[in-house]
Amino acid sequence: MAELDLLTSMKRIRAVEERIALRYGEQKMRCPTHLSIGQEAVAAGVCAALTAADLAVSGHRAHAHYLAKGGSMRALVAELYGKVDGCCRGKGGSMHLTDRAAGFVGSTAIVGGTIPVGVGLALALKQQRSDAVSVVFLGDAATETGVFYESVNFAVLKTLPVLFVCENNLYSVYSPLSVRQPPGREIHRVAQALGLSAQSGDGNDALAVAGLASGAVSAIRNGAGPQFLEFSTYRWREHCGPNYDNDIGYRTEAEFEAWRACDPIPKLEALLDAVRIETLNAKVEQEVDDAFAFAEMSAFPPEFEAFTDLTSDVSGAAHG
Amino acid sequence: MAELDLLTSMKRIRAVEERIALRYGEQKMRCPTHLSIGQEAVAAGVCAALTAADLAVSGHRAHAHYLAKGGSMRALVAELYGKVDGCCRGKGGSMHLTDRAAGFVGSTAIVGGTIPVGVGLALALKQQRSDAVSVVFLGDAATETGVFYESVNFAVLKTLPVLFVCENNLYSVYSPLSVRQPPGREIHRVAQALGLSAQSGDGNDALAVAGLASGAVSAIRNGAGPQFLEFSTYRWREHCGPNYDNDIGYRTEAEFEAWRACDPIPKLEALLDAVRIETLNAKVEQEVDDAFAFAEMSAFPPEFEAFTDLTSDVSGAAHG
Amino acid sequence: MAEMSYAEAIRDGLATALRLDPSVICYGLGVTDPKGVFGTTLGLEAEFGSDRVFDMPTAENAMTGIAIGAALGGLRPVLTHQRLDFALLSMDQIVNNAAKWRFMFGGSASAPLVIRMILGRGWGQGPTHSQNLHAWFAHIPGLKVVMPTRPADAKGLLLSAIFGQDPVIFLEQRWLHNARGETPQGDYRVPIGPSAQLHSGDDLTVVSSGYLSIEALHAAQFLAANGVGCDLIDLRSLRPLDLPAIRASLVRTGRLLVLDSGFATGGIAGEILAWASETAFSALKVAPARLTAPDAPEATSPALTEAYHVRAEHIAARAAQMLGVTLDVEPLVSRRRFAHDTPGDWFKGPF
Amino acid sequence: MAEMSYAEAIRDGLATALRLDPSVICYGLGVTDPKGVFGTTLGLEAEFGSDRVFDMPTAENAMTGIAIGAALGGLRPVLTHQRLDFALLSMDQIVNNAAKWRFMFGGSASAPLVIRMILGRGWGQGPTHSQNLHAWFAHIPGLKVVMPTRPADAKGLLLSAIFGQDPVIFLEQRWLHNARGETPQGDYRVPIGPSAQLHSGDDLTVVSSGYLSIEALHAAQFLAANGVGCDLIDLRSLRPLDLPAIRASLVRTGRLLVLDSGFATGGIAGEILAWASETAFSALKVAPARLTAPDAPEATSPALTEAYHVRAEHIAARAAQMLGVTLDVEPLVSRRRFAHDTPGDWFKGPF
Ligand SMILES: Cc1ncc(C[n+]2csc(CCOP(=O)(O)OP(=O)(O)O)c2C)c(N)n1
Ligand SMILES: Cc1ncc(C[n+]2csc(CCOP(=O)(O)OP(=O)(O)O)c2C)c(N)n1
Ligand SMILES: [Mg+2]
Ligand SMILES: [Mg+2]
Repeated sequence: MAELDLLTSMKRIRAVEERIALRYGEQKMRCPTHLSIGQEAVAAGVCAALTAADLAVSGHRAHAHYLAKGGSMRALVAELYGKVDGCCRGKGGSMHLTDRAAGFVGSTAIVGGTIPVGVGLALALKQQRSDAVSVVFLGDAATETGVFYESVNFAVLKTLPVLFVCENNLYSVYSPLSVRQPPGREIHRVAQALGLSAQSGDGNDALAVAGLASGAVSAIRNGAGPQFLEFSTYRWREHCGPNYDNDIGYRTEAEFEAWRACDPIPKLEALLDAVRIETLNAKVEQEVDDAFAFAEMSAFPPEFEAFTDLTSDVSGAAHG
Repeated sequence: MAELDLLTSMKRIRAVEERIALRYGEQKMRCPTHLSIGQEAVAAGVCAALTAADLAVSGHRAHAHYLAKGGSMRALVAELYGKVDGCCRGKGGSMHLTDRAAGFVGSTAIVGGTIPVGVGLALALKQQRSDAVSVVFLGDAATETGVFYESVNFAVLKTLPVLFVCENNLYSVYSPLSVRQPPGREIHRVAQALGLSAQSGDGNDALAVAGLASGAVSAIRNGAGPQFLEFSTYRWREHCGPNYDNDIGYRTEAEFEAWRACDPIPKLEALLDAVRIETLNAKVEQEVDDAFAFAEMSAFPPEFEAFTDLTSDVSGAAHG
Repeated sequence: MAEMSYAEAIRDGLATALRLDPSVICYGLGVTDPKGVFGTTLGLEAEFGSDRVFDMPTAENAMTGIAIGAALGGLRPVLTHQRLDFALLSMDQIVNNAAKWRFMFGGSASAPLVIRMILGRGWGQGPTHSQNLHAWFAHIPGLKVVMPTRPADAKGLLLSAIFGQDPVIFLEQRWLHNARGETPQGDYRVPIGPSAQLHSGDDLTVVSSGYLSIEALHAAQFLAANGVGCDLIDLRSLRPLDLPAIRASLVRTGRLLVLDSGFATGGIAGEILAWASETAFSALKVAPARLTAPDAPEATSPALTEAYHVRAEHIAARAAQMLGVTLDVEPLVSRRRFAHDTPGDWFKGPF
Repeated sequence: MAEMSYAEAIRDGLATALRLDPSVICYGLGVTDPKGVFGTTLGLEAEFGSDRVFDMPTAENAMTGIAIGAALGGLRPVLTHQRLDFALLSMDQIVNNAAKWRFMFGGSASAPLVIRMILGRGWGQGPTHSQNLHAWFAHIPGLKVVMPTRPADAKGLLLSAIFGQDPVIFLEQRWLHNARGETPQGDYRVPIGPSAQLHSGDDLTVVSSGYLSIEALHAAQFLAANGVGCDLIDLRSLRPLDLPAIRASLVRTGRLLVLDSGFATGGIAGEILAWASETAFSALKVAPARLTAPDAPEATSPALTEAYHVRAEHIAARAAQMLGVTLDVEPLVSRRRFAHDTPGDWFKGPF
């Protein structure tokens, strides 16, 4: 049942991130961490249209995409703890997530950096005559980077099976759109002018997202070429870290409250009966408990791993 | 009289480049050289709308822009000869032209490389409350570079006094648009979607170019913000070097002949009386003779200049 | 003189420049936001206006080219990147345009601009928020590259960079932002090129830069207390290098140890060793040595950064080894009072 | 074995790879055009189809990221840049993604791809079409960097690069494209890492790479004829460096001269000198030396390139000086039969 799956997906993201926020102050998760709380509907809705054979990439704010795509929660939390059972054995941290079994190829920390990677994955899929698609999750600021335009041009030129999903949450760090993009800019219209099929939607409505995404994914599978979806949404907490920061001056409490009223989770809960939600909540809390227990129990990687995985045949040594 | 000025400007470009082509085989001009023959109307028409206070930058195919903007012909030819009286004292060659007195700030050899430079000049003009404009000459391939989009976004965001002039000559080196941009792409429409005021025109009609350019320049001076003009045109000779190359397979003789029939020079000559044209021809030939004589007579730069002009206080030495 | 932090000294330098010359502009991601780039740009927009101090789109390459154009047009731009790693997007503009403008146009113009880059370290910065790629910039003719250690030098070098005639890469290690020191007020300039001597001694020449100079100073003081005398040369400028100062010290001590926060292979430490062995071979009493970051990116997990960085104890131990003396460097370890992946107790993340 | 030019050897390597494995793809500006990137890709599109061999937009950064994605997706991409200088636009993708993918994802995946870069020289290539920035790539953990001299090595290293598991920067100096040599047919591979010894002698170790190895060979032969014996080590790979081979030679000769076509400061020659002085100090009979490009871009005018490049006569003269012998190197100059700014009579421009 689609609603329940979407709700489950969103709740898993919300619950693990709330727990991260709660426990971040313990100083055991020692890496920059960008939470998606408030934005879960996009990840959940888009990934509902995908199978594990489809591929995805993302950026610095990737927990939601990784989880919704099927990435292991245990490996996520362990990665934040810098443990050897983390999805990158502790080498990558929050901004570098990967779960190839789930089709989540990777997220990286340079804004725009995975956009061409996602297009390259689509090139490989096309060459291999796969009917899988590649999904590129990106933020509004990523549409300011040159590499976005270069990548889109090539995707359109070669009719590649790639879906660009832009979460427009109005901010890049503490910078509103007004200091970065011209007034009146509509990102999906720019995408359209570049030759993408583009649409926009409510990023806080998981069903609406899922609807647009499944349309776009079908179109791609039918050979219609690359698609672009822009979703308006809002991040609740600070850009990086666990706290609320509506008081520091770059946005207003009123704006935040207006967006919080659009919380995608109650919107979907309203369509389901209370008992099922209770059961779900319990299951999700348990999964989160388990993931944190797993992460805490996991060992740190051995010191020498700081110098491995450089190339296929070389390990470095400390202090050259 | 506008027609005569435009014709003069085009003929100077044509004549000096024909002479370069003629003498290139002597192996005295030892640098990669990209001729604009066939495309003169854009340079002439745009620069007719400018004064020496306005600034311009260009790329690898810059002779026309440099000359039309008022750059010294002697310094151009001397630069091709690698002489000390060249506009870069022999350090830059054909792809690096500058004449600050004429407002031609510089051309460089990396595709797209001067686009942000031109926008930065416009930023300076705006800060200085100048009513001059900055003009960026670029080719169709330059609109594939990420830096183009990044630069345009900033120009639009800050309402900068910059005019982008795109000469769409259908090719990048030997690569037609079809292997680089999606079918149906209209570059000026992409520009428009980015927030530029954009128009397109016949790049082989100097009067038409001048008309569009003077409209765009006035709009900028009136504070309307950055403008974009796309001109369709055609390069007659090989991408780099003096020869015709319609035989090597990337374009057809028929295509070339169709474009040669649109030669912008006779089109304008038809509006003027034959005697004036004769006089003009003679004057231009003489200027070209003089420029080549000057270049031949000029000395080579002394050897140590290979190691100067690095920073304000450092000269290098041979063989570190 | 005023006691201030490195971040405050930079802010003071920027404010001084903006006040002195209306052609100075200052921009970069977050320059006008509530955090003000680790405090280094706080309040500047309010004081100097949003025409001169502004945020920017995430477009590092174009924004660098725009700084070049602005400089050619008569402005004096200061562009700031919150991490050096982001500036990799702008290497074309830095190397092909900024560094070469003066040369390739035959000296007829130059692009005086300052690009501030902050270098992350520790606390999960990880592979792409911690790169110390100063060797890259130092390899490029036409650039100047500075990496100040002390607040006063940060301010003084910044003002020299802003009002000079050249493109300058200004490197700030994140771990230095809270370091405090006496800093001259007003238009204080430190010339780009000369090094600073932070400690004196006749047994060994230690060459260092940036945060490593602080580790080196601890080591030098510890060594001095144990009867070993070090010259400690804080380079300040990585291009040009103050080779005369190194030579003067080296001919006296005969022993050279060079520290470098960058990757080992092809780093600046190697350059100095090469130069010394080439031009001062007979002065060398023992093999010259270097202590650098390993040939690996910095990982995120705290378990993987402990053995990664060069610290005072490694420097002291290597110095002792070069002198053939036995020395227990454990006190340098045990006196440290905060987690190895932070610059001090004040640092609690998240970045 | 077949006698072929360096360009033909590369074309042969590409064709061999494309034939062996359907996952190999090959793209870059001009790859399918009538000139075929100096002949190195001629006819490949016709033989292997435009899905596998294709031109691209002028978008170096994205096209590098696309190669990375394609590699992660199971293809084996070969991306070609007609000049290294253009690749500066893609340093973010090369360094932040390709080089680090394996490391930052804990070894779970890697991006095996080959980026060919052609290095220009002479005949007016000028400041931005002639950069030898191999030291940059060699500084980056996670990359392999090769710079073959001989056609056979070009082919063999290319095949190893394409079928290896790592991102490889494959550097081709334009002046080598017409050099000819015996080249094995079929799937011939040269491992990435080991150097090649091009000349043997006991008096001096000369370390070189790329086109400079050809100049060095002239010098070594001239020196041999004059009673001076040189080992000439052609590195082939700049990361990793074949330090064992250099050490083995150096302990025998006691004299080290390293050549480098890159800028002096912070170059690979310096790295080798540093390593030698650090780890083989006692083997050094005299100060080690390097001959490199100067710390300046290459200018366009032929009058300004004559004194710029290291040539056989400089190498021989420096070698003689290191051995304290007097030697007239003039014959090395006078026997040269073509303009100093061309690789041979065949070269008439325009690029
Ligand atoms: C190239 C680059 N420049 C700057 C940064 C610093 N940075 C990290 S996240 C971020 C904001 C990106 O905003 P957006 O794409 O809208 O995503 P959001 O954080 O809103 O989810 C920035 C600028 C970076 N990581 N990479
Ligand atoms: C970044 C970069 N990539 C590739 C090149 C090689 N190149 C030189 S000129 C050129 C063609 C540019 O085409 P266009 O912009 O349409 O200008 P045109 O030559 O047609 O005038 C190319 C690709 C370069 N100089 N810079
Ligand atoms: Mg955002
Ligand atoms: Mg063109």
